[in-house]
Amino acid sequence: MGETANIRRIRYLLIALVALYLIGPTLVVIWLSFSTDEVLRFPPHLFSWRWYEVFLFDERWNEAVRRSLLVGSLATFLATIIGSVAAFGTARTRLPGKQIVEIFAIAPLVVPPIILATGGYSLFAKLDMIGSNIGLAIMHTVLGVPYVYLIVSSALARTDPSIELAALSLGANRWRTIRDVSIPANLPAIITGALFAFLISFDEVVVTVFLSGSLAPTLPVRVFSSLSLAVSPVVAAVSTVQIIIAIVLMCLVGFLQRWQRRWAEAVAH
Amino acid sequence: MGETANIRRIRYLLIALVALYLIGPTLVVIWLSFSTDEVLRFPPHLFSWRWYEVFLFDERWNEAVRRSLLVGSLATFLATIIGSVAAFGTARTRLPGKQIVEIFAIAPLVVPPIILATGGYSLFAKLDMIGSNIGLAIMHTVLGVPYVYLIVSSALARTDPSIELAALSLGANRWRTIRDVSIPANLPAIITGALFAFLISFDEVVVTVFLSGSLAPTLPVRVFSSLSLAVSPVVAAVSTVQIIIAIVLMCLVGFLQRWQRRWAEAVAH
Amino acid sequence: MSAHLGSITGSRVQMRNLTKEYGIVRAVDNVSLDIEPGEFISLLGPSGSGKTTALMMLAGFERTTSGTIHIGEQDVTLVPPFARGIGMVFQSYALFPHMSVYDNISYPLKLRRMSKLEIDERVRRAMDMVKLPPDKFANRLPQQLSGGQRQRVALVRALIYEPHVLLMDEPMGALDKNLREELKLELLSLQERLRLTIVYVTHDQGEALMLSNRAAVMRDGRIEQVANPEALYRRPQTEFVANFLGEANLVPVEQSSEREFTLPDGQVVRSSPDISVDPSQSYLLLLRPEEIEVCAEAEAMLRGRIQSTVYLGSSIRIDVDTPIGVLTVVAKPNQSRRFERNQIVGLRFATGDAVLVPKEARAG
Amino acid sequence: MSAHLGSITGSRVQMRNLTKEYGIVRAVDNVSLDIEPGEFISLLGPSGSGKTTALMMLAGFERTTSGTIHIGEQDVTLVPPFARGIGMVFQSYALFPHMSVYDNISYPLKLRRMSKLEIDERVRRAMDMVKLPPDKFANRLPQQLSGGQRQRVALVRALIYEPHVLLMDEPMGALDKNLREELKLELLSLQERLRLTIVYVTHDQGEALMLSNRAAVMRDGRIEQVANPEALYRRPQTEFVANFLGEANLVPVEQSSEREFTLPDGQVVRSSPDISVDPSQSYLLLLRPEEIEVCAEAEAMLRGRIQSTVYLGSSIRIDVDTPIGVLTVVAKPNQSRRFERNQIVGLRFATGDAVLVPKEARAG
Repeated sequence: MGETANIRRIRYLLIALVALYLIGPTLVVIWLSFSTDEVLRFPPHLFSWRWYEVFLFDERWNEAVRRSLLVGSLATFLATIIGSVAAFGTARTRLPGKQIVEIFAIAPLVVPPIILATGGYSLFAKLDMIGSNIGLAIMHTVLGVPYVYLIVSSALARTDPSIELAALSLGANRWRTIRDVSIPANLPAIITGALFAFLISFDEVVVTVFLSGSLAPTLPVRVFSSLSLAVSPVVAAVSTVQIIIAIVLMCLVGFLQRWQRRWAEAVAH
Repeated sequence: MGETANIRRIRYLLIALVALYLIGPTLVVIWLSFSTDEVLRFPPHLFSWRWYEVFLFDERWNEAVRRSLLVGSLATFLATIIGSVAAFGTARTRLPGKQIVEIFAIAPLVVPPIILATGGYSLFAKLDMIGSNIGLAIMHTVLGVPYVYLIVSSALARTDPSIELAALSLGANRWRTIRDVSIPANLPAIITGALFAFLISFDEVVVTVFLSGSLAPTLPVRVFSSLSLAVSPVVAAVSTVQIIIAIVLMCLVGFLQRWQRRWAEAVAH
Repeated sequence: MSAHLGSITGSRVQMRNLTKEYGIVRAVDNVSLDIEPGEFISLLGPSGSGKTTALMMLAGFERTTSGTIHIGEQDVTLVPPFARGIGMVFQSYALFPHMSVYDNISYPLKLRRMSKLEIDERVRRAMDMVKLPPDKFANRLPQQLSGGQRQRVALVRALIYEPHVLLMDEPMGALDKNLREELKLELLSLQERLRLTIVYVTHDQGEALMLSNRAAVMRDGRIEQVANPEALYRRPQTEFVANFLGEANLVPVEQSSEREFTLPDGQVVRSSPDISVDPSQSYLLLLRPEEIEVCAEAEAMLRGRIQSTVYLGSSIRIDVDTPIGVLTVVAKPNQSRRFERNQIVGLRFATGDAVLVPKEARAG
Repeated sequence: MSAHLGSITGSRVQMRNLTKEYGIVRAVDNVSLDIEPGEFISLLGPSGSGKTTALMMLAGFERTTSGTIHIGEQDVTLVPPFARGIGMVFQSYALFPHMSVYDNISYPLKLRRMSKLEIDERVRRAMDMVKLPPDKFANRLPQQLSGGQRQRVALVRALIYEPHVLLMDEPMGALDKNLREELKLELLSLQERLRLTIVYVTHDQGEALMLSNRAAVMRDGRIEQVANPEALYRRPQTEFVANFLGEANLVPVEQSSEREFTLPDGQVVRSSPDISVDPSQSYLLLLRPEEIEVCAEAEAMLRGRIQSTVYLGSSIRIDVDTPIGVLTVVAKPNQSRRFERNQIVGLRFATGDAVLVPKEARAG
């Protein structure tokens, strides 16, 4: 109110600088991916699609993509079920010990990944499951549960809790109430949670490094190892693909959230 | 309603199993840290404090702790300021382009860490800042901003927006309003955000591996390297210390959140 | 909502010694109430009086701690909500946000495995009845409706499967004033046609007086009085009921003979013969503001000084300081007569058939 | 709040051609209003009528698109809120959650660099005045107070630095009914003592009638009518004002001579001489429900059939279908006289000094 145009210009400049800083590293990666150089160096010589070709036609990269998708799907499936059930349990029932359920559901978010790596490695080494997709998916599930839990919980906090009572009063038994009302009325949030769980699995490095063993690693771990060894611009191309996937999923999330929020407006107040 | 005691017992058993699964790996690490064995193996022979002694008196571990604290403090300071300013900007002003600020502030949460590692490495290699504490702190700041932003934003959504107008009407200028009302009325959330930013920096591995260069690594990176080389139970001891720090910080967070929530109740209705 | 719904007649509902405890708190405390078939009964009380908890037990959403509930001939105390054959309208309306208006209304019929054809016919007819033409509204989502439209959808959805009891939990709470008046009249005419048994929870005494055949005034989990609106307003049995239903002047009186009571200024009023008086109890005389008339000083029973006047449009509220206490009087505004502060005015009221209310013992 | 605050007298407030546009929406459209020193004025209107936006511009929280604001002699149009010397009470009270009651109230004094001693004396006295004894309340946090107590703290905080204008944004909105009545009376007596200029925003016509010296009825960003409560209620100048302030029967009439108008049934009413009539305009006769009397058929001006009756406790609302339309009548309940549906009753009302309201042109 009353500030001059100059102050406003400086303010916008500052915002732009901070914004650039926050996404700068990402932009650098995208830039690098079109490099013509043989090694990763900054600033790159432009412009070529060659590293995308390498990524697309190299069998080792393809295998990494397949493994990422397989593990990611399994982990997403499990995390979505566990996280959603926990969210409904704490938001809609009167079980004692809700707070404890909440703590367990959020815990993996706070536990340092290096600890999950250490613990998971020790456990699965004993079970001879190092390198198994199942073992990896189980650990990724642990990482995904808190996201599903938090997203579904916050949607439930905004959804009218009496819609389930209404279904019961209209003659639906418990199972039909869950099937016809509880799940569909919160579907956008459940899908959002699932997308996050997938993204977590798809991006995770630390735990995966230890659990993938000698078998083909997932995509990000392959990037990680490539970086440690020969720093080839193909990792920039792979990373760019990962960024694009993340952006697409987040646009989907934005759409789903608007959908869920509009549903929440159906409540009288 | 009408279920028998048996069904309820089965339900509790299921909850307990899932809970154990979610925090199982963490418990394993704590268990391992008291091993008497020379190498990490499961189940361990118990009981000894020797690995804690190694951690406490080994200069290389001590150096890692110092570096973690230094980088963490710097990153926390920067992330708290940037995240809080962005949160206030989007929640309490009418600047156009709020949504864009929001997207930039949350972006680092969604960008795969491996990309931040690639981008950051390329950038800082050029600037000859690989191994510098400043460079590392800058990258950790990027990782911490979204947490501060989300936590402070959600507190602001619950705080009465008219308290700032009230301060202005009572005669406080803009600066005094920020100092006397905006900041203190949201202090618990700002501190919570800072704690999260610190924890993120204190736990981060992927980005740090690439940016710490040949100098002493931070604590989790040292654990990571130790695991890759000789798997000694000292890493379990270090991890246990990390877990304890995380738990203490989270208890603090729980306390701060209750505090902020009680303040939100001061709003009419 | 006629045609198919025309044949409904409500069931009898009986609550017997109903109690609900949460830990050490008794939300509902030994409530018994017989509701006649086709009766519109309100549970009226301030928040925390247990009215909503009682309704939740009727619906089956809350287990009873003790006591029984009968709907019709059946003991439903342990029957789950979906098998009680009730309809319910929630304060938030509880429309399914992911279903269109049509799907919301047809949901209970689908659960009852009706044919598509019959469902379609019924839903369309019902929507027409409540002035939501199917062509326009069938495919809308609840969030695309106004408050009043949502309320009507919720009502139709709760009635389309012809339940014999309709439970309503403050259904007007979220509507603005004009809409509320309109829907109250609609609800009255609906009930007149269908002769449903309606249990209506509200904290608004005006709503309860206007809508119900009888109202049960609740306080601290117990029923204070059950009666028709006029009896509640004119012959409350407790001080709480007298104060809760509209404004009340309560003047302390002393019993002088069996039916005669003395006011603080020595005047005598005769109690209504149908009120039985306990000699060990202190009583208060109830004077509703509109029962006191402002008159010329010569004709007055009482004189007093005006403490404050408040203009309310259709009436003027005057507080008059009299020898028997400060009395609130409601007078019609009148161009020729003005009321000013500190003016001395005369008051009079009928002294026969006085309504006496037992004085409440207060702690301290 | 006397002593130190005793000397306050309000400033004049003037709004001149005030307009606020948000994009293409005009929230406030060319509003001019002169508020006298010491006047209690309400901005009354439904939500979206621009009343809150107008208040926000007065407070300085919203920039004006065009027009000027004067407080006292000063043009404050471009003055930031903290330098306008106003007090404001928000709907949410806007107490600082991290400060005790004492710190909240003393904050404006601290900003004014008063000595600790003087602050302490003033705050304690002010707290005593609004019945919040400092011993008990000084160290409480806002969330430890009840709604009414919070409201009082907000009021004291806005008054302790003796602003000459007090702005209030629906300050009763969050309180329950009984508390509201009590605080309205407190506010009236406060204003009487301090002679503050008060601008009070509300959507509740009862509040506006009860509290204000004058009220400005707003609609779609414009002022429809500014007048004292009685004039607004009895002589509304537009159909909207007639309907917004209480219930209104509006009967179409035809002009037959300069001051005479014919009702649909042929009867003639004479308009009040202070109403100027535009011959090209259609008019409606305003009959407030309490101005119509139910009487014996012999004495009646009109006969009609009762459509519905609603018992409201202190009165009965009757809708009567008459040759001039359905009229709503409010009658006193009477033991000897009962009103039933379909009964034929006689009605009468005064035909002199009739209030006529221009009929609104409606689109479509």
